[in-house]
Amino acid sequence: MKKECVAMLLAGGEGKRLGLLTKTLAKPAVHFGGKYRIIDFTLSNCSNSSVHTVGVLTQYSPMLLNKHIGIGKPWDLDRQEDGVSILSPYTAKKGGSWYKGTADAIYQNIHYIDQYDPEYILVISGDHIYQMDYAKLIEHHKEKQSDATISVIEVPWKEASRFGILNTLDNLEIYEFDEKPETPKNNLASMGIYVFNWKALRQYLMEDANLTDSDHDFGKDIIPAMLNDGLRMYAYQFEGYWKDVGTIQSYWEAHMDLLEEDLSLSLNSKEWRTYSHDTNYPPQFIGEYAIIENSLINSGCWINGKVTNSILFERIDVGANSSINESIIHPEVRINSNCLIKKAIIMEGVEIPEGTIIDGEKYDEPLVINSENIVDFQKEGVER
Amino acid sequence: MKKECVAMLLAGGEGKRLGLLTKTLAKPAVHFGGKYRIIDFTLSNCSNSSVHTVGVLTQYSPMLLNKHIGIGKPWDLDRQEDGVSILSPYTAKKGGSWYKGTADAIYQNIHYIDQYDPEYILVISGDHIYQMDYAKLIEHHKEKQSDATISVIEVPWKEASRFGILNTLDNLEIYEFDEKPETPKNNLASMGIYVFNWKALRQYLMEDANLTDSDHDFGKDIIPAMLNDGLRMYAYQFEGYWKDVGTIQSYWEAHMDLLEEDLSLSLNSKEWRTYSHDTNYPPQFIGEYAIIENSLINSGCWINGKVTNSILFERIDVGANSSINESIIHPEVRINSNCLIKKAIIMEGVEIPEGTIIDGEKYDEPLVINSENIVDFQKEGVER
Amino acid sequence: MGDLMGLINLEHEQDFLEELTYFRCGAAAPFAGRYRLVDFTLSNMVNSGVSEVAIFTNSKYRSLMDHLGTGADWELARRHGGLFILPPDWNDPTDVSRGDLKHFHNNRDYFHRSKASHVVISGSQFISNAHYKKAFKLHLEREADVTCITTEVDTLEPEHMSQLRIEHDNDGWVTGFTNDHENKHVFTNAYIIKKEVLLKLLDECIAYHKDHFFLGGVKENLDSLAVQYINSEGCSIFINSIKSFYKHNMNLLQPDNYRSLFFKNEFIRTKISNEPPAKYRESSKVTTSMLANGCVIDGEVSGSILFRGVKVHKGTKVKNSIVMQRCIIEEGVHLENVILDKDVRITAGQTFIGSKDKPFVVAKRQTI
Amino acid sequence: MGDLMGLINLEHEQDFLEELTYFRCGAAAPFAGRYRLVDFTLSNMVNSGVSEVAIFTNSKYRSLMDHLGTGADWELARRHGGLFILPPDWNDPTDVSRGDLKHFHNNRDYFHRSKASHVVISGSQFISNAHYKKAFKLHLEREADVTCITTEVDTLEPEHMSQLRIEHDNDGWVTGFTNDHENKHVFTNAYIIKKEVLLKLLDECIAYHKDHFFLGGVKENLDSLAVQYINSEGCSIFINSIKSFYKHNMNLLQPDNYRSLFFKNEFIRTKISNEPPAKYRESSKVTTSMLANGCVIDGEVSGSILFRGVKVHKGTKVKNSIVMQRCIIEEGVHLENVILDKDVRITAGQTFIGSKDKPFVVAKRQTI
Repeated sequence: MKKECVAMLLAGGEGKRLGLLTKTLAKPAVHFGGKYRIIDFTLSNCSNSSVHTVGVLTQYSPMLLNKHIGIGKPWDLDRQEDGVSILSPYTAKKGGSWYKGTADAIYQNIHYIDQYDPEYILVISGDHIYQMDYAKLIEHHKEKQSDATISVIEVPWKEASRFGILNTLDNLEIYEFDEKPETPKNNLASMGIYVFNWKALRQYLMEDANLTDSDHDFGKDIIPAMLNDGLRMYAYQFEGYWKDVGTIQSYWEAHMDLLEEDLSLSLNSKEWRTYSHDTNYPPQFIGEYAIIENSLINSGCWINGKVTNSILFERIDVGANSSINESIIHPEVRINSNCLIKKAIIMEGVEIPEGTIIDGEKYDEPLVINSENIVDFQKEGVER
Repeated sequence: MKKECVAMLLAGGEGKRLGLLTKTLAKPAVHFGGKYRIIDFTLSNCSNSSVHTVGVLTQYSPMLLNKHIGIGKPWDLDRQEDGVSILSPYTAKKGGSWYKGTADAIYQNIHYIDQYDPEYILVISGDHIYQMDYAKLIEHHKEKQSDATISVIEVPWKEASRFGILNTLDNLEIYEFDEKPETPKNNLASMGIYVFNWKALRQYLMEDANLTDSDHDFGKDIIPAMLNDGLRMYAYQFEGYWKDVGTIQSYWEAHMDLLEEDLSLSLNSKEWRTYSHDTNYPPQFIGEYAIIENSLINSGCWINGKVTNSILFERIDVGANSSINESIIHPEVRINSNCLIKKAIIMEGVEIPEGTIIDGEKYDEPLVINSENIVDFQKEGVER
Repeated sequence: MGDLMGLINLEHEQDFLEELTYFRCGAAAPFAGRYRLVDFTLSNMVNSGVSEVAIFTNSKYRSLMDHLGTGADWELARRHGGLFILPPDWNDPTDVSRGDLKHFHNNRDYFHRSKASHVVISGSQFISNAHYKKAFKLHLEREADVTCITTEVDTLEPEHMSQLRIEHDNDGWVTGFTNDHENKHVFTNAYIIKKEVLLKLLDECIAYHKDHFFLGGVKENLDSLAVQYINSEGCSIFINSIKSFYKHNMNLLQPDNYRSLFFKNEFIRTKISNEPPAKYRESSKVTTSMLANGCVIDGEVSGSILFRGVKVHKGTKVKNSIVMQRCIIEEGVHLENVILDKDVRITAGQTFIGSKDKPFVVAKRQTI
Repeated sequence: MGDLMGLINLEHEQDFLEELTYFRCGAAAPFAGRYRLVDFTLSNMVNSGVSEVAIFTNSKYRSLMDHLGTGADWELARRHGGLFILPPDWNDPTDVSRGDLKHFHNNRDYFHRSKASHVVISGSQFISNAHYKKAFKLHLEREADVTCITTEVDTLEPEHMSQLRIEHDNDGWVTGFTNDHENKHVFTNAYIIKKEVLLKLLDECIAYHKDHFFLGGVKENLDSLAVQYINSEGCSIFINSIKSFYKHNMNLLQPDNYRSLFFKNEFIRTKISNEPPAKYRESSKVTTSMLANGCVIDGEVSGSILFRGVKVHKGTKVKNSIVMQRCIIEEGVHLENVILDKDVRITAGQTFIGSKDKPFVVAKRQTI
């Protein structure tokens, strides 16, 4: 059946710079914000924007991600006629291989898109934290009668050379794409979010697939080719919170941002819900001697110690006399008594023995603790 | 979470001997019985037997099969905690490959099974037409305190040499497995339906995976190895209709069987429903001059001709003065007026031009017509 | 169309199908071989992109609830939005609202919590297969408060007599609602209304003790409201009596009518069943009929509509009749101009004959 | 356990929570930070493998329907089986049944269509986290007609007074149901019954104009029935008054009780929400309390239970209180021994203090 717009959500990234966090997990599946996984923000954006036809392209360690997305129920994407579809690289009889690039990932799934005969394709990725109404982006694309529209965000001038910069006319028409320019002419960075007219994109994908020297990447190949051919391309300026949580440091920062009240990123908004799975854990239990300040705490937690500037996922025990500061505690972690945890990320299921001290302030970036490296911290003794 | 029994449904078969029918389709996805696909019988068996944890192993042309199974709604297998899961060969970074055999298919998915920590594994395939209560089979397995139980069916002695024959003691204990014996000692044929104690099977799969000269097949490798080691193995005798629709001829025969009243295979049973997708086509419309005898006809059909001993899937037009006999017409077929169709299988979406004659009686096996070879029959003229 | 929410208002449609509505509301009455009357309005809403629909029910709503279930078969089993069947259940002793206003008043929540700013409201007695998209487009373009869906009939039939007729100017603005028996421009009881206008009229109606939202709210305030009309396209059927019910079922046996109701637009959605294909045995003789799946036919059927799972035994003749789900007609029976409700069994050898104007109706679950 | 079907019978549980049951039935009353009373019985059934559950509701069932929705959150949104909320909707003028027999009689279909041959029946006032599996095993082993779930209490509290007590012999056969005020062996109103026995008693009860299935059917026929008992394990709470409601909420703030109700068995299922984790701001001070997700705390909270989405502003103290969904407590408020129903707003600077025996209750959606 025909759909006006199909979204293709790229969720295959390995997220290598996230170290231990993505050792056995695709980046979009990494826990975030006390209850969510990173991809929940993008899927919730789809749901809230009434984009109901979503192909999710997974490849790296897809097991948990596939399970998380499942039939799409939390995002109201469990639909008879469209909804969310997981598109893994197909294994043919003679073997299969990973997608060669972002454009190749879409190219390999042309049959999926064609069945909906769409006017527009929305290309998004599951790596970023932001709340965005894609309907407005698509509306902008239509108004400008654009062939391709790229969502951009203003970045500080001094950081602009770290991004793909779009140089535009006053009416936002794009005339140049500068990948990480040394001397940027502009501070509008591409967010990696594109709307294309499907007919046009389809043609470019077919051509690009035949090029042996192409990286089959949107930023490196498709967009430059389209610009070169003089297609109508416009920028759409997004205003709001947007963060690529690509490193341990930025992952930790994004969490600290979440504790800031005056950022526009809000989990509490009734207008823009962020959806994820909910569990049947009972309400959190706060003990007689607990102290909690400036923190987010999820269901099933049992707090008897001190928690400050931290984010606790579900079913976490914090023992008496333990103190947690500027840390992120993934689900099902047990922190026994007399522990001190500072600027650390404790991974799912870890048990922290009594008296352990983990102080991330002594290191360049926050410490990531799993059930293997926890032994390194056990014997440091108690000094508070 | 723990489940007593996990079913692994092998649905990767190419079904080469079904010719055109499986050219772009896995065998389990082939249309059957006026409304169903072959795999619906096995999935309905699972649902009716309260086997709710089902891994479906697909590989050959899985697209349509995956879509058909979807989230398992028609079979009430859309469940939060278990339900149906589609397990396609996994593509790792360095490429993936097809399962090497039936045992390898299970071996590759040990992690899937382990998450349910089951006592028993039910191994079934999506290739057969039958209605069977797996709960009784599992009950039998438990009663006999068996390590492995194989479902068998009595076949005519003269055909026994075409099957894998199980030689058993009076108490149904298996002491020998004869693959296609020249002089069978018994007429109990394996149906390719197994129950194993998971612990035992897991061990054998691990060992088999390391053998370089193994075919990684249940019948050829695992069962013989178990017998060799003296495990407790029993047969379970199934009584009822069972048919492997492996060839065009047997596919056609199974349909003619469906029109026989006195076979135990019943689509109309309220006790044992066969589930599939239903569509919103309106009731079938039978015209003023229609003649219909001994036939099955589905929704959305519009009959103005003569239909005898045939099975019509949904949304089929039969024009005036056309006659259909001993044929199977797949969905969305339009048969114009003055056609004669006998002993043929018309594939989905074909339009039969006015006056076409297709007479399968002239050939060794029923004719299979698709939109390409229909042109061969167009000019034969009208002779009735 | 995310901007349009749906409401099916059954308050003023009670028991209009005699025996067929002894134990169910009219909206739940079976129609056309596999549907219930409500399926048509509900499908038209869903097929127009409406993703939240409330149903105001009054009594005998149990079979309606059974039929609609979670709403999944209409793609309405949603976590946000979806289907809301709202039976009368209110306990505020200070509530003075009457008639359908009591439903509107006690379900204000439904209107408030939705982001939609327009509501499409309909009953279940008007049967068509048409989008509301065109009407909504006009409604927005003209900035109307209310847009009424109407139909112009060639010949006035008895079932049109109780419907309001509309008068309008050349720009499509409605100038009057009348009961003029010569006027062939019939209101279908379906209309689109701005949510804010609805809420305002609602307060007014309650304040003035009205008991009918459309008559008391829209019709009486026609002077101060901007009301457009638009003609519904395609098949337009009113069912408000056993006679019109029978007639319009039978009319569907004319190929053009069948095509126009079922194949001119998207499919009408209904409850999914698990019935196998219909089985025609050796001795069956079926002509000019509509049959649903699950039927097993040994006898003769002509000019009839058979619902799911009907069994017609050998030597039996069924002519110009409507036979609902799971009826069993034993051997040697003769039925003509008969309506059998669900689960009726006609024992062997009997004859029942009604007339076209007065079909013989058998209420459900009887053995006769 | 496919052989056991469920029934939650609310007919004789009406309005027992004063202000909290003005607009909802008791089964729909919020409890323990994120649940409704009905969640416990329903979860125990589902966690015991029961896959079809009917609920006999009488009035004020709207919020119950809203809460349960399609039943998906209890794994009961099934195509075959599932959840059946059965409000009173019957229209048979010849029906002479009374009390809960009217429900049983008019919903015979529910019992007939299921393949299960035993039914577990319960109300919503007994709160526990226990399987029925053990009871069902005993029921089958003993070939009992009825197996009553009971509990032996250490100290009789006011909430036990209205419950039946049981007397039994050494083999576990029940010999009498009494109201003996000294007897500490209390019936929980939950029992398993053979379906055929249920249907037989049902006919008898109606014939003799009874109005209570258990009292008129089981208790009065105790001589001719084989009735076993089994003690429920773990946490056993009766809630049948505001006082017991308040007391048992507060008791959950003792860690042992919290653990025993929530972590001793499978999790209690409830409606899934989309609330973010609770937010504790700089100035928050929270001790000995239970909080649900979506809360935002700036003030002081001690010895209290806060439901989803409660906001406690700066300089406010909430002590020994129960605050339900989405209440907003503005700055400088002092609450002690208070129950706020949903959507209450307490404006700045006010003080409300009740006592443990008579907590101060505010009905829902008020601003005070």
